[in-house]
Amino acid sequence: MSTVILLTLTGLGLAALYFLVASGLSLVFGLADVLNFAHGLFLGVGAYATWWAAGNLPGAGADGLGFLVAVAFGVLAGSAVAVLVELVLIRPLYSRTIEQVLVTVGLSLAGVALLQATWGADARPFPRPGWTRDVTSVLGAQVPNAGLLLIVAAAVVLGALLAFLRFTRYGLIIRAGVENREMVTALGIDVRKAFTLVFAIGGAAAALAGALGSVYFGTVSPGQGGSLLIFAFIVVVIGGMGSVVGSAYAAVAVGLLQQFVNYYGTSGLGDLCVVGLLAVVLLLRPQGLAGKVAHA
Amino acid sequence: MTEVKSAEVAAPPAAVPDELTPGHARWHGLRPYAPLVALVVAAILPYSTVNLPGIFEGPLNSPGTLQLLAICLVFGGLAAGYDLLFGRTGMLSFGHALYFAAGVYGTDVLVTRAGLPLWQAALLTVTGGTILAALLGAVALRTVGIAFAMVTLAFAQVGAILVARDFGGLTGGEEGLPLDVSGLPAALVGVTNTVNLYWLALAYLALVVLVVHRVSGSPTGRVLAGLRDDERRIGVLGLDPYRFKLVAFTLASGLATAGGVVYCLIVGGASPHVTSSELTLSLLVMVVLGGPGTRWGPVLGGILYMYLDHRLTAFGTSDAVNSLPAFLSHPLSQPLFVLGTVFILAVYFFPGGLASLRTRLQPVLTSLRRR
Amino acid sequence: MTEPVLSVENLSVRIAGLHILQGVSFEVAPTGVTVLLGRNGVGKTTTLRAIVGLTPRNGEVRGTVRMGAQSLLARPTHRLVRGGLGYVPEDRCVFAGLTVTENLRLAERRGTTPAYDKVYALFPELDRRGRQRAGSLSGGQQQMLAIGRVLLNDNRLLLVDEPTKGLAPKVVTEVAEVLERVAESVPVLLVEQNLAVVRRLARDAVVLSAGKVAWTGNAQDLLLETALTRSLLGVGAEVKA
Amino acid sequence: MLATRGLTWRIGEVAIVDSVYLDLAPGEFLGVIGPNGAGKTSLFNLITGLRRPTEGRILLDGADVTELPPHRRARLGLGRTFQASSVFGSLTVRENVRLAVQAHRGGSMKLWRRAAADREVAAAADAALDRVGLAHRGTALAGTLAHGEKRKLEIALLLAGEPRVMLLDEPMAGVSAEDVPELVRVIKSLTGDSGRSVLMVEHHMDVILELADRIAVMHHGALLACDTPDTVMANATVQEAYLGESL
Amino acid sequence: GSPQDTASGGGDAAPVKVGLVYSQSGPLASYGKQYIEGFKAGLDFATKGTGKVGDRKVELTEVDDAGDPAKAVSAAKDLIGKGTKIIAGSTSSGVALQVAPIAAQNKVLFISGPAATDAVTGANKYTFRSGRQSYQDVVTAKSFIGDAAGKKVVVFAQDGAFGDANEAAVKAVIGGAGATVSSVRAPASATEFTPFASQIKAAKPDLLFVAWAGTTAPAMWQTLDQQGVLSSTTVVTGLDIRASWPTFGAAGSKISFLSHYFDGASDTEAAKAAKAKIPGGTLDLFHPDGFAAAQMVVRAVQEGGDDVDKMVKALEGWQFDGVKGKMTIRAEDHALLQPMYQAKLSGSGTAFTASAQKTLTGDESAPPVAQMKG
Ligand SMILES: Nc1ncnc2c1ncn2[C@@H]1O[C@H](COP(=O)(O)OP(=O)(O)OP(=O)(O)O)[C@@H](O)[C@H]1O
Ligand SMILES: Nc1ncnc2c1ncn2[C@@H]1O[C@H](COP(=O)(O)OP(=O)(O)OP(=O)(O)O)[C@@H](O)[C@H]1O
Ligand SMILES: [Mg+2]
Ligand SMILES: [Mg+2]
Repeated sequence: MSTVILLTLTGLGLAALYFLVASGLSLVFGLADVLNFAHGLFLGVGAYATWWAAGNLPGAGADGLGFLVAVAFGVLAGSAVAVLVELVLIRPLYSRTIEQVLVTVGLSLAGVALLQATWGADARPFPRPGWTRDVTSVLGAQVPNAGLLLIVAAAVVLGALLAFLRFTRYGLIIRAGVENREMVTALGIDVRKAFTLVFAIGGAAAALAGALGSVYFGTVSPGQGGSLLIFAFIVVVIGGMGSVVGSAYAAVAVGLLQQFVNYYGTSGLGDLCVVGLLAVVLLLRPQGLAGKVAHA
Repeated sequence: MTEVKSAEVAAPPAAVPDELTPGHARWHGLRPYAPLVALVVAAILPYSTVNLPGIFEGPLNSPGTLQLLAICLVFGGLAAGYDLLFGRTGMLSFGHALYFAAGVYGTDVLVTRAGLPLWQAALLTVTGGTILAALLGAVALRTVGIAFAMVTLAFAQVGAILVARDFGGLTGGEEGLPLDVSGLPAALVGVTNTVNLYWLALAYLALVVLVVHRVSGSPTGRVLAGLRDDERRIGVLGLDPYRFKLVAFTLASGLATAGGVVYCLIVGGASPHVTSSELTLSLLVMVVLGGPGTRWGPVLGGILYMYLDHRLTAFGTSDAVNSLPAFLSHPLSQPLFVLGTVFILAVYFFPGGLASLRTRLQPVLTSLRRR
Repeated sequence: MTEPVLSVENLSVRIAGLHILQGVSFEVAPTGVTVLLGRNGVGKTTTLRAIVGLTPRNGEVRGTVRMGAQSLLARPTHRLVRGGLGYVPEDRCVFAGLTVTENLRLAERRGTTPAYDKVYALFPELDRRGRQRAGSLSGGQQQMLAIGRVLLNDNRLLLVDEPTKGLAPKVVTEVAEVLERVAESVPVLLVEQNLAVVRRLARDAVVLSAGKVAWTGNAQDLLLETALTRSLLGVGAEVKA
Repeated sequence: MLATRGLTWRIGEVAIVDSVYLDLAPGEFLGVIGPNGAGKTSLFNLITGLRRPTEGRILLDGADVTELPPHRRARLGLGRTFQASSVFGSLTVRENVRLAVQAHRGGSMKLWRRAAADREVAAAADAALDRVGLAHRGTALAGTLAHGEKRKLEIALLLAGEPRVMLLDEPMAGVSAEDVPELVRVIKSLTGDSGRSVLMVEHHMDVILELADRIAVMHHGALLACDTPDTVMANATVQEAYLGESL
Repeated sequence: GSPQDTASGGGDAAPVKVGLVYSQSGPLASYGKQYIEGFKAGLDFATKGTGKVGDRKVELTEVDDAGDPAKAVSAAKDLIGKGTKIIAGSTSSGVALQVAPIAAQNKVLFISGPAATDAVTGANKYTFRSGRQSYQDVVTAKSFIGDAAGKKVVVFAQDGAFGDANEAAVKAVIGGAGATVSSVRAPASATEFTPFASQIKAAKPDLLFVAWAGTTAPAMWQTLDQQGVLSSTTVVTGLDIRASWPTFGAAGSKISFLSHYFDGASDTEAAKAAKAKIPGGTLDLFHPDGFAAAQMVVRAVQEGGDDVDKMVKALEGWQFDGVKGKMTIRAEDHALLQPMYQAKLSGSGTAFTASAQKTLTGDESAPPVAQMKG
C-alpha cells in the first residue's frame, strides 16, 4: 500500500515537473504558434540564474527568504531572455512558422553550448533550503519534499495561467493573432505586444521549472533542459496543442504511467509506454486530449 | 480560412520545384550538362594534391580530407532525400533519423553479428528499412501536420530507446558497435582505401539527386507539389493523397536507409548518435540552410553543415580563437554554439537558403556589371 | 466642395518587383460612398491595403495618403485603425478558431463603448450564433461578421472591399441598406463589383485600370453613360437590369 | 445520374443538411439557391465526400457512393469547385491545370517519367486555360493571382478533369462584371455537349436564370422547392426568404 | 599522383608524430581536460623535460572528437593518412571501440584513454589502454564484503552497455565467489528514481553495487538516501571526478567508494612529478591515464622507432612506475594491471576530501585474461 502511495505521489511530483515545463511550451505553441525548441534554454537560464543569484546576489541565498529571492531572480532572468528572443529573433519572422521553429532550433543548440562554455559541462550542486532534501511521511510512504514543492508550484501555475487566459483579453488577441496577425492589426490592436507577453510568460514558466527542477535534482547542468524537453513535448501533444488544461491532464497521465510501469515492469518500459501512449492518442484523436486551441 | 487551422503546419517556405518551372529558355547552352560536369569534377577530385590550408587539414587526396568529404557527401544525399518529404511534399517528419539509423545499425549488425557478406547485408538492410518505413508510414500518415511530426518523432524515439537498451547485446548500447571488417571487401578497408569510400559516398549522393530530380519532375512529383499546397484539392481531383504521401515517405526513408549503409562503411561502425532526434533536426537545418524544394540547395546545405560540424571542433581549439578574450573564446570553442549561431544568421539573412543566393545576388551583380 | 476626408496622391506600389499601382491619385468625399471600380486584378484591393498599411513585406509603397492633415503611410496599421479608419477586408478574414462573440469582442476598441445593439439589430444572425466558431459560419454569415466587427466602433472613414461578394440577393440588399445608413454618418470607400449596389450607394466613383486611375467623377453619371461603362468596365447592357 | 436519398448531416442537434432528396438527370443543369447558411456548401461537401453524412445515401449512376473517399468519387466523374478558391498556390497556373489533367487521365503514379514531356497533358491543359481565358497567365504563380483570376483557374481545374457531374460553388463570386458573361458562356459551353450534368450554387439570380433548367431552393438545410425557374421565382416563400425586394 | 598515395613517415631525425583524439568539447570535456594535462605531465616526466625521445622531438597533434565516434574516426584517418603511427586519447568508450579497429586495419598503435569498457582489452594486437577497466572496479568493490559466499548482492545500473558490463562483471566476480547477484536496471535518462529505490529496498541486499554515470547521478543518490537505502546496507560505487563530490551531498559519507584515482591516493615519484606539472596542482581521476599514456608512448618510440610491430612488442609485458604505482601491461590481452583504491568521502558543503582506506595491488584487481580478437 505504502508503495502505491509513494509511487503515486512521486509520480505526481514528476508530473508536476513535466507540467511546469510543458505549460510554457504549450502556451507559446498554442497561442503564438511557435514550436519552441529553445524552451530548454529558457529552462537552463532560469536554473543557472537562480544558482548564480543564491551565491552572488545580495539578499539572495539558499534558504528561506533568500531562496525565494533567488528563484524570483531566476524567473525574471528566464522571462527577460524569452522577451529578448522574441523581440530580436522571433518577431521579424512572424507568419513564417517554419523559420521560427528553425531559429529556435538554432537557439537551442547555441544557447546550451553557451551555458556549457560559461559554466562547464559538469553538474553543479544547486543551492536549496534544507527541508527540500528531507522527506515527509505520508501514510508510511517517505515522500520527498521537493516533489511536494513541485506539485504545489504546478497547481499555482495552472491556476495563474487559466486566470490569465480567462480574465484578460490577451488570450483572445493571441489566438486571433495566430490565425491572422494582419487582421488583428486591422482591428486596431497592437498584436506584437501581446506576443511578447506570451513569450515572457512562457519564459517565466520555463525558468520556474528550471529552478524547481534543479531543487528536485539537487544539481544544475547545461543539458538538463533538453532531456526534460522531449517529455514536455510529448505532454503538450498528448494534451492537445496549446491547451493548458490538457497539458495538466497529460502530465499526470505520463508521470504516473512512467512511475508505475518502471516499478512493476522492466526498466525502460516506462519510456516506451509513454511513447506508445503518444502514438495511440494521436492516432485516435489527432487533435490531442483536449482538442481545441487554448480554450482555457 | 480553413476550419482546422490549429493543427496544421504551414508549408515550408517553399520554392517552386525547379523541375516543374517553365521556361525552356533557361535550358540553353551547357546548363543541362552542369550536374554531369560537377559529378566528373567531384569524381576526379581525389587525384588532386592541391592543398587548401585552413579549409582542409591536408591535401585534397589525403585520407583525412577524403573521409571528411565522404561524410559531407552522404549527408548532402541524406538532406536531399529528406527534402523530398519536407520541401517538396510539405511533410514535416521528425523521425527521419530512424531510417538512417536502421541503415547504419542494420548493416553493422548483419555484418558484425550475423557474419553476412556485405552485399547481402546491404540489400537486406535497404529492403528492411524500406518495408519498415512503409509500415510505420502507413500508420503515421493517418495524422497530419504537427501530429504527424510528433508520431514520427515517437517512432524514432522508440528506435533510439531500443538501440540504447542493447537487447541481447546486439547494438552495443551507448558504446555503439564497431564494424567487423574481416569479411568486407579489401577495397573498403584501411586508410589508404578511403578514396573508395569517397567514391561510394559520391555515388550515393548522385543516386539520391537523380532519384529526387526524376521523381520531382515526374507526374508523381507534380502531385507531391500539389499536396504541399492543398491536400483536400488533390482528393477532389481524384487522387488519393494518402497513397502519394506514403510513396514519398517510403521512398525518402528508403534513400535514408541506403545512406545509412554507406555511412556505416565510411565511419566503420554504428553509434547511438545516429538515432537521436537531433539528427532529424539537423537534417531540417541542412535543408533550410540550403533552400527547401530546390535541386541543389539541400545537397549544399547538407555538405556545408557536416563540414562545419566537423571542422568547427578544429576551429574552436585553434590559436586564433584561444588568443581571444575569455568571453569570446569560450563560446567560440563550442562547435555547437558557432553552428547554432551560423544557422540563425542564415535563416535571417538567406530566407531562401543558399539556393536563393544567386537570385539575391543578381541585382548586385548586374549593377556591378553596368558600372 | 468641402475638404476630402482622404486624399491619395501619386500612390505607387511594387510587390515582388511587379509595379502593381503606378501613381494612383484620388480623393474621398467627407460624406457618402465613394466607389472604387475596375476589373479583376487592376489593383483595387492593393489600393485599400496600401492605405491601411497592410502591403506585404516584400512590397514597397510610394506617394502620399492623407486623412485630414495627417499623413498615413508611415504609421502602423493598429494606430490608423484606432484613429478611426475601419477596414473590411476582401476575404472576410474572420478568426475561424474564435466564436462569433469572441470575434466581436476582439474588435472592441479601448475608450469607446461598443455598439452591440446596432450590430445585432443589423445582423440578428450574429446574436443567435454567438457561440459558434466563425470558421463554420456560411460565407454570407462570415461577411456579416466582418462588417459587424467594424461597425462596433465609431469610425472617421470605412474602407470596405467587396462586401456583397457571395451573398444571397436578399442579404445583398440588406448589406447595401446597412452601408447606405452607415454612409449617412461615416464616409465610405467601397470596392464593389455588383453595379446594382454601386448604383444604389455611390456618389463618386474612381475607376482603376491596370494600376492607374482611368476615370473619376460622379458615379451616377458613369452608370448612365453606357459607352463609358463599356469602355471602362466592359459592361453595358446588364447595368440597366 | 446523381441522386441523394434523405441526405442528412447533423452537428449535435442541429441538422445542417436535412433529409435532402435530389435527382440530377443526365445533361441537366440544376441551380441551387438559398440564403446564406442554408447548407448549400455543406450539401456539396457531403456529395463530394469531404464530409460524412449522418444519414442518407448518395447515388452516382445508381451506384451507392456514400462510403467512398473523395478521390474515388472524383474518379467516377464527380468534379467540383470551391467557394473559397483553393488552387495550388506555389505552382504556376499551367502546372495547376496540368496536374488536374494528369489526375484525370491516370498515370500520376509514374515516378520515373518526365512530366513535362507529356505533350497530350500539356495540350489538354492549355486548351482548358484557353477556354477560361487564362492562357496569358500560364506562367504566373497561382498564389499571386487576383481573386477573379483564381475563380477562373478553379473552373479550368474542373474542366481539365472532364467530369460528368460538376458541382460549382458560387463560381461568379468576386468576378468582375465584365467577365461574368464570359464565364457564363464558358459554363454554358461545358454543358452543351456530352450530357454533362451540373449542380451550381450561385447568388447572381440573372446567371442562374440564364443557365438553369431547374432550380432547387434550400432553406435551413432542407429542400424548399425544386422546380422550373419560373415556378420557383413565383414562389412566395422563396421571394420572402431569399430574394427579398430586388435592388 | 594516384589517389592511393599518402605521405609516409620521415627519416630518423624527423619528429615523432603522436595524435591525441579526445573530447575537448561535449559532455566529457572535463575528462578530456584531465587526460591531456596528465599526458603532458607524463611526457615531461618520461622524457626528463626534453620533450624528445632520443634526438627525435615528440610532436603532438590534438583533435577534438566532441564525444562522437564518427568525428574520432575521421580524425584518426586524417592522422594516419599524414603518417602518424601512434594515436592516443578516446575519452568515451564508444570512441575507443570504433577507433581500435581503425588502428588494427592500418597497423598503427592505439592507446585508449579514460574509456572504461572492458571490450577494449584484447580488442586487437595494436590496441592498448592507459586507464582502468570496469572489471577492475568491480573487483575492488568485492573487497568491501570480504567473504562473498551466501551474501546477497544487488547491482543497480543504467541500461545500455556500461550497465551490462558492470552487471556481468559483478555476476562473474562476486557471484563467482558464491554470492547471489540480482540486478535493478533503470534507463539512463530517468529523472525519478523512487520506483528503483523501492525495488532495491525490497530486495534487502547485503551489498549494493551502483554503476551510474551522467548528470542524473545526484538525483539518484538523493533518492536512494531519502528512501533509506544508503543507511540499510553497504553501498559501493565508483568515485567520480572531484567536481562531482559536492553533488553527493549528505549521501557522500554513507557510501563506500571504489576509486580509480583521487588526489593523495598514492605518493609515487610519478605522482609528485604530475602534481608539480599540472595546472592547479591537484590530481584527479583521469590524470593518471594521460600520464601513463605518455609513458607508454615514450617507451614505444624508444624501443620501436617507427616500426609499429616493434612498439607492440616493447609494450607487451612492460612494467613501469606510473602515478598510481606499479603498472603492468599484460602481454596476452594488453590489460593494464594497476593498483585500485577503497575510499571514503568526508566533509560538507563544497569542501570534500577523499581518503584511501585500502589499496589493492595490480594483481589483486586483475581482470580475467581476454581472448585477443585480432
Ligand atoms: N502578394 C502579391 N504578390 C504578387 N502579386 C500580387 C500580390 N498581391 C497582388 N498581386 C497582383 O497585383 C494585382 C492586383 O491585385 P488586387 O488584388 O489589388 O486586384 P483587385 O483589383 O482587387 O482584383 P479583384 O477584383 O479580383 O479582387 C494582381 O495582378 C495580383 O496578381
Ligand atoms: N463544422 C460546422 N460546425 C457548425 N456549424 C457548421 C459547420 N459547418 C457548417 N455549419 C453551419 O451550417 C450552415 C450551412 O453552411 P453552408 O456553408 O453549407 O452554407 P451555404 O448555404 O453554403 O451558405 P453561403 O451561401 O453563405 O455560402 C451554416 O449555418 C453554418 O454555420
Ligand atoms: Mg480585390
Ligand atoms: Mg456556401
